[in-house]
Amino acid sequence: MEERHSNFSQVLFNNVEKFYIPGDVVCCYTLTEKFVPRPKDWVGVFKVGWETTQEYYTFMWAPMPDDLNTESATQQKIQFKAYYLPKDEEHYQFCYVDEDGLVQGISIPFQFPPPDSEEDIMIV
Amino acid sequence: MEERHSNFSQVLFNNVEKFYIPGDVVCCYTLTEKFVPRPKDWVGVFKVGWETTQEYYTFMWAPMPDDLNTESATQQKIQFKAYYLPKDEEHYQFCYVDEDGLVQGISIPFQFPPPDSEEDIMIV
Amino acid sequence: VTPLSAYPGDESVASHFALVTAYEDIKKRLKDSEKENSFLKKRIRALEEKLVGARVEEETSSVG
Amino acid sequence: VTPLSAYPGDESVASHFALVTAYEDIKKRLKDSEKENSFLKKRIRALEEKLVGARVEEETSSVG
Repeated sequence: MEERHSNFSQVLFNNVEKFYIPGDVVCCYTLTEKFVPRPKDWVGVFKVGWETTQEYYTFMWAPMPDDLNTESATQQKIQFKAYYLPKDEEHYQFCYVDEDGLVQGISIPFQFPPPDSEEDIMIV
Repeated sequence: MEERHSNFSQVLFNNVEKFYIPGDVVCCYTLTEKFVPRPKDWVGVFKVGWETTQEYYTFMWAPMPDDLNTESATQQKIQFKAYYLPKDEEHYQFCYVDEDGLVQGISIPFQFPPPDSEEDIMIV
Repeated sequence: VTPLSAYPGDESVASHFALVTAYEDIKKRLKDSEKENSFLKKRIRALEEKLVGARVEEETSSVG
Repeated sequence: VTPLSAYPGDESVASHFALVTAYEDIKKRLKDSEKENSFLKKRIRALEEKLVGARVEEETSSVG
């Protein structure tokens, strides 16, 4: 059990916001030292409380780093287009799923605030 | 799956506080119409995120109503003694577990605030 | 005597459901708290403005 | 093309762990928000007292 848990942090999501204002969302993550990315790994946006990885709201294939041996290769970015992102007030999280369907990274939750609550959020 | 979920609300916890100030805690619950309590049913205090019902922090046997046909019989109370309750800042919840080990009721989370944070809570 | 516990499969469904229940509650509380927060901040700004106004008035009246 | 998904057993562990991760984060956020809230309320009380003080002073100075 413990060993499996550690799998969920092979990929670490960085700078995840509490709220993403309307527009494209850039998702940054770090591949940890021993993790080897594969061509069909993907990053999904999941509603918190998801039960299977098929329940992703939207997903993007994870880019393959050009050369894994350079330091910058471990820092990756994916841009999710605004059009494909949720428009409700639910909580979502990023998950990195490898090509075998195993979850290798989980982010903290974030929201896409509806337009009328934006002002409040700016203040908060 | 859906049918099983409904089991978790055969017993409904009422008036659960966000914070319980130091002292005994009275846990109130309602047995729903079709639920038949049995002598070895119990109510446990669990840390939120528990994985098996064996992980209860403390528990009390659920009292058997004298006569299930009276209306008052469905309203039950259990008093947890202060001594047996957690003293940290974690989140806990009540769960009603029947004598077969099945969870029949789940409460919202609550906390036992440490003495130094009491003032703040009073203000909030 | 310890209470019985059984059905590991059912249990993981139950424990997940319990966590979902807890999350839903905290999510609502967080929303309420953040709303109250932004309301309180607006109130503070209004009070601060009033206070500056009161001081200016005071100064004007003592000068005049 | 849709991404692959497998191992139902692993998945329920993963989904539970994901929920725990999310819960831990919003639990912290709720605590911070409630703390800030109580701080803001104290600030409002202080400002209100100052405002009452400023008014009393103002009145005194205009009467005197």
